[in-house]
Amino acid sequence: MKKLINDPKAVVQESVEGFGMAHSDLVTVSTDPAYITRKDAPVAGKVGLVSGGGSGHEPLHAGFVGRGMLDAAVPGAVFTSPTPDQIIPATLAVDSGAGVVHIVKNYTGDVLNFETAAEMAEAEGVQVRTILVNDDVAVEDSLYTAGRRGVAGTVLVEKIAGAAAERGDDLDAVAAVGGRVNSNVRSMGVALSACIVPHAGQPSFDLEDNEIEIGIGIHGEPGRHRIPMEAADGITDRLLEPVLSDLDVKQGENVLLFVNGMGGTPQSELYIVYRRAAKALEERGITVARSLVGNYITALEMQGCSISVLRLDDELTDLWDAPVLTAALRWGV
Amino acid sequence: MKKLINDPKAVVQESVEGFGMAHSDLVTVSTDPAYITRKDAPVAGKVGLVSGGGSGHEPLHAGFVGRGMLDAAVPGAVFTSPTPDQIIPATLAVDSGAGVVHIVKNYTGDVLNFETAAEMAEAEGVQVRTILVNDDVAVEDSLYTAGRRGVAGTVLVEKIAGAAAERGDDLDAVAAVGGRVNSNVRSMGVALSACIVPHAGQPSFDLEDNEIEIGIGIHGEPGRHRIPMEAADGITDRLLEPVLSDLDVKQGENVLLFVNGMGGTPQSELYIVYRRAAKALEERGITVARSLVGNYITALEMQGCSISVLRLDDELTDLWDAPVLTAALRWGV
Amino acid sequence: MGLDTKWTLKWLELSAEAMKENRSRLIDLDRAIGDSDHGENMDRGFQAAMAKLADAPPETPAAALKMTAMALMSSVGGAAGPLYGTAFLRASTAIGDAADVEPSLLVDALEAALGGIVARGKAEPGDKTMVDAWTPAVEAARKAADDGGLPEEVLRAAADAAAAGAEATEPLVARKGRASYLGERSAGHRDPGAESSALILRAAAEAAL
Amino acid sequence: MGLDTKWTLKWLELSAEAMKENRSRLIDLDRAIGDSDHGENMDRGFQAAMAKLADAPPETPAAALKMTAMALMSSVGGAAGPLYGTAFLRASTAIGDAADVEPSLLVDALEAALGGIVARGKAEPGDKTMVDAWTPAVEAARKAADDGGLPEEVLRAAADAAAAGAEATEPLVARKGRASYLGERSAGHRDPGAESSALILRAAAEAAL
Ligand SMILES: Nc1ncnc2c1ncn2[C@@H]1O[C@H](COP(=O)(O)OP(=O)(O)O)[C@@H](O)[C@H]1O
Ligand SMILES: Nc1ncnc2c1ncn2[C@@H]1O[C@H](COP(=O)(O)OP(=O)(O)O)[C@@H](O)[C@H]1O
Ligand SMILES: [Mg+2]
Ligand SMILES: [Mg+2]
Ligand SMILES: [Mg+2]
Ligand SMILES: [Mg+2]
Repeated sequence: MKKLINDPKAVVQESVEGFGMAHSDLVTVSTDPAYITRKDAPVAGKVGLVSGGGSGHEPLHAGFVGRGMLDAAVPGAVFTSPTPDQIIPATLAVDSGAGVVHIVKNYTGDVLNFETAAEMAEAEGVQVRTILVNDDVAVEDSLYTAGRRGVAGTVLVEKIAGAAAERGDDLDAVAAVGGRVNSNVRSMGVALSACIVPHAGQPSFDLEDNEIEIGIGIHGEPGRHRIPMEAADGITDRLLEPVLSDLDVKQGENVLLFVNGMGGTPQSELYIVYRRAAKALEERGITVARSLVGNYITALEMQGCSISVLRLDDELTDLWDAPVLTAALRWGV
Repeated sequence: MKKLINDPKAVVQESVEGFGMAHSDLVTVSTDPAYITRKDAPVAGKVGLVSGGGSGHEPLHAGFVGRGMLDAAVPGAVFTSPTPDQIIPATLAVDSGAGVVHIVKNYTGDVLNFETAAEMAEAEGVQVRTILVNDDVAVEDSLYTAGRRGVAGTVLVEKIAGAAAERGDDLDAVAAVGGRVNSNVRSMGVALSACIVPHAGQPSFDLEDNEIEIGIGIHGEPGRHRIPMEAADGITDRLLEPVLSDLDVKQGENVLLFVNGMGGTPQSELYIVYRRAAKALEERGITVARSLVGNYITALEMQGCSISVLRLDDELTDLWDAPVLTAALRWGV
Repeated sequence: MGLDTKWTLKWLELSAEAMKENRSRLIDLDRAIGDSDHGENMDRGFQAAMAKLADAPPETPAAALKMTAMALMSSVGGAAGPLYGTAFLRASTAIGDAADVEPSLLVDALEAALGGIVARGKAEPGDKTMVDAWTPAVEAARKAADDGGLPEEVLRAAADAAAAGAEATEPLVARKGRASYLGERSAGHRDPGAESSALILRAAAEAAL
Repeated sequence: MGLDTKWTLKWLELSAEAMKENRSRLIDLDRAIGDSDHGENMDRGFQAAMAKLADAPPETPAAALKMTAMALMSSVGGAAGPLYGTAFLRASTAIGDAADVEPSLLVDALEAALGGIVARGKAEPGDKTMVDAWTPAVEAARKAADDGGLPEEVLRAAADAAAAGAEATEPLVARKGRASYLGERSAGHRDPGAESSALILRAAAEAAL
């Protein structure tokens, strides 16, 4: 295992510390317990937004703390959801009295830890609402499973719910907007290589030189199935098809197209995927009104990408366009 | 070779096309010959800034086209400098009459192609100045070598010279500011893995599982020497030391600290490196007044990073802080 | 041997040792059908519990279990943290202020632990989770206690059944937790949480010897 | 055989074939001490030249060489593009409007090509660049011409000397171009540009057979 790390057990702490030093204009970092808050938190009268999850998905979530997006991020160990004793103080720290929304990716661990934290924070007098993100169409949603995973759609939920909070929406309204983003976004991913979790020290799965994993999550776990390597256009079609059919986008609708890198894929390749996906949407008469291309929610140094499509209406578009000032996403300010 | 590409020969064209589609609000893309211009180019009365070089370093250079930075980017084949027949029309397209500055990384190929293009553009009546970037302390600068390479410092030159052009500096002044950035920045890089050039189809060099390359460039070429793998802090010290001693930064001075990812290294690791470097600077009484951490000038999916230190004065700091609106760098607007 | 505070502390200590020793094995199990962290999580959690217990040595079995529950909850993370946290908390509550845990109370405590896991995680037997270790363990313990078994016999029955239950998760297709995302591909691998549960129950039995 | 337009076109065609055939070999040479693109660059460049020549067949040797120069300049990129572009351009100028290239004119053209490379790249013999193929080639050609050699003999002498010169770059430490960044580590590998130069001069000799 070759990684730019010191002690594998100190990866999250040191990295968060470095993040805090590099972005001291935007955030404040608490290292024990670990959480990152917006420099000016709590913002008077504003609903607070807290998200979190395992580390290894950077820039998610700390990179999205700041004006117009998250008020706090709570990083767990690598690929391990954070614990209530981190989530609770983060929640208290960003509550201005207007309540706090938890944005939680739908994994058993994240759900249980945030659930516990929400209960305890409410016991301390903070009103909490939870937006559960579950946009991954690779996973079937049924009564007999843990349901769909939350993947790249999380970034869009954080941005848009963050803009709603920033414009002054109340607690239920912010939660509702976030829920609306979640209902209107679907994602699917592919891995060309595995990643190495620092404490594990070896690749999360083994792939032959000519194989790829379709339907992966963001934790280095194997995907739904393995197929022989193909050209980018073919892979793009394989990801886009289930996204579009599940979301049931209609001709004439506006969408946001998000091609997300898993961390180890060059940007040039993400744009090749974007090109095909955008053309495929155009051919169906769907308008790509907004786009996002880059490494926003990663699986360490995994090679691969995911494609997300978000159905837009005027309100979601306005909230997307609203100013955001964070380490990883900024415009309009 | 597993890459999200179609025909290896079409990588640059398709990727640039995708880039143009995703950022049609910021740029205009010409595909034959390939170059990217700022949407509103030429900007009346403003000096034009053109940079370019081999592809594979994304977001450099196309990602830096826009307000406050480059007016045009000229992408060559992967790791191959562009040709005059691309550079010339790009230069003509962004000249408003105020002249054009070429920002050229010091590689024989880039120098020769830009030199030819500058000559021809001048024959067409465009005044051209060239800023040669050569910040890499891994390479000795002597009469008997090709001189130092241009690496990560290029991003800083482009940002700061871009701001100077945007505020209305004339041709010689913009070239002078860019030259001043170049004289005040030094960089050094490390590779933990090689990268695969699409048309070559195999890793650019072979490294054992416990070896790293110190003093690499950005083209997947081997470095100056190979050492056994170490912890991040030790590697950071190895990169920072020659940078600081060559730049001769003094106690009390202000610097910009830039930790740049080579493409395949997770952000969390870059922040671990940043943490150590920032502490080391502090310990020497040097103030890290500005910072930049991320994948800004890459070598495809190579794992590794570089550290750059730029000595700041008030003017350079102001120009760094000035608004920039490009695909890969934006603030203040 | 009576199941007193000393036994409880010994149990927790042996559990911590087992997590350290089996750290990479549990990571490997999780690597196959999950995200490679279960061994790391459990090891970190039980180290934290050990540190807490050393800091403020508890006076009763219930107090020891409650401190462990809190330590696990605040340091394991992931799915296992809240599940084990709840399990130990409920076991602690079931034991109340008893200084010595009689076989029938022991069975109640194990049942309460299982109940906590199910309440939080909503898994059923056969879903390929830690529930598949705890369910047969509770049954076997109850049978042993009903048959008048000694505390160590009841614990051994529970440990043996948990081990068998963990092994029996191998052919199953996961329907809960992260492994469920793999669908059919999850079959053929043992569930890491069931395995760590079996190790913890084995530690309980060994502590009573 | 006279070195006429037909010969020139044949030379360029054989050069293009050689670049295609040796594409991966040149990439491998460049991989060792450079950035893995020389074979790709040369292949792309000569394909572009072939396309241009087919589009508008030139009438004189100089016209063919000039078109090739322009095609290389605008499609090879990197260091090799301007260097070969200048080389072919200067050779074309040296030949002027001659329909048939006599040995002494041939030597002048080769010397002009080398002069162009040196003017642009400022490399000296021994710097481990294409200059190390062209320098002995020009010398050998001049000697063969002075000795009254036939055109094909002069070309063979140039090709043989270029091949030997390319091989002789192996032990050298590079002082120009990208390989120079490797310092001592560049020793032990053949220079890719010297090798492609040798291939081009070999093609010239073969075209005259
Ligand atoms: N809903 C659930 N009910 C019971 N046990 C569960 C449930 N979900 C997961 N588990 C258990 O948790 C284990 C995984 O724990 P761990 O790897 O630490 O957390 P994570 O899955 O969050 O990475 C699984 O092997 C399984 O035994
Ligand atoms: N200054 C120079 N003078 C002469 N030849 C040079 C010089 N610099 C580089 N070369 C030649 O160019 C070759 C490399 O070409 P190529 O790989 O196509 O370009 P790049 O080095 O830009 O990737 C080298 O092998 C060398 O022969
Ligand atoms: Mg986990
Ligand atoms: Mg090159
Ligand atoms: Mg796990
Ligand atoms: Mg090369």
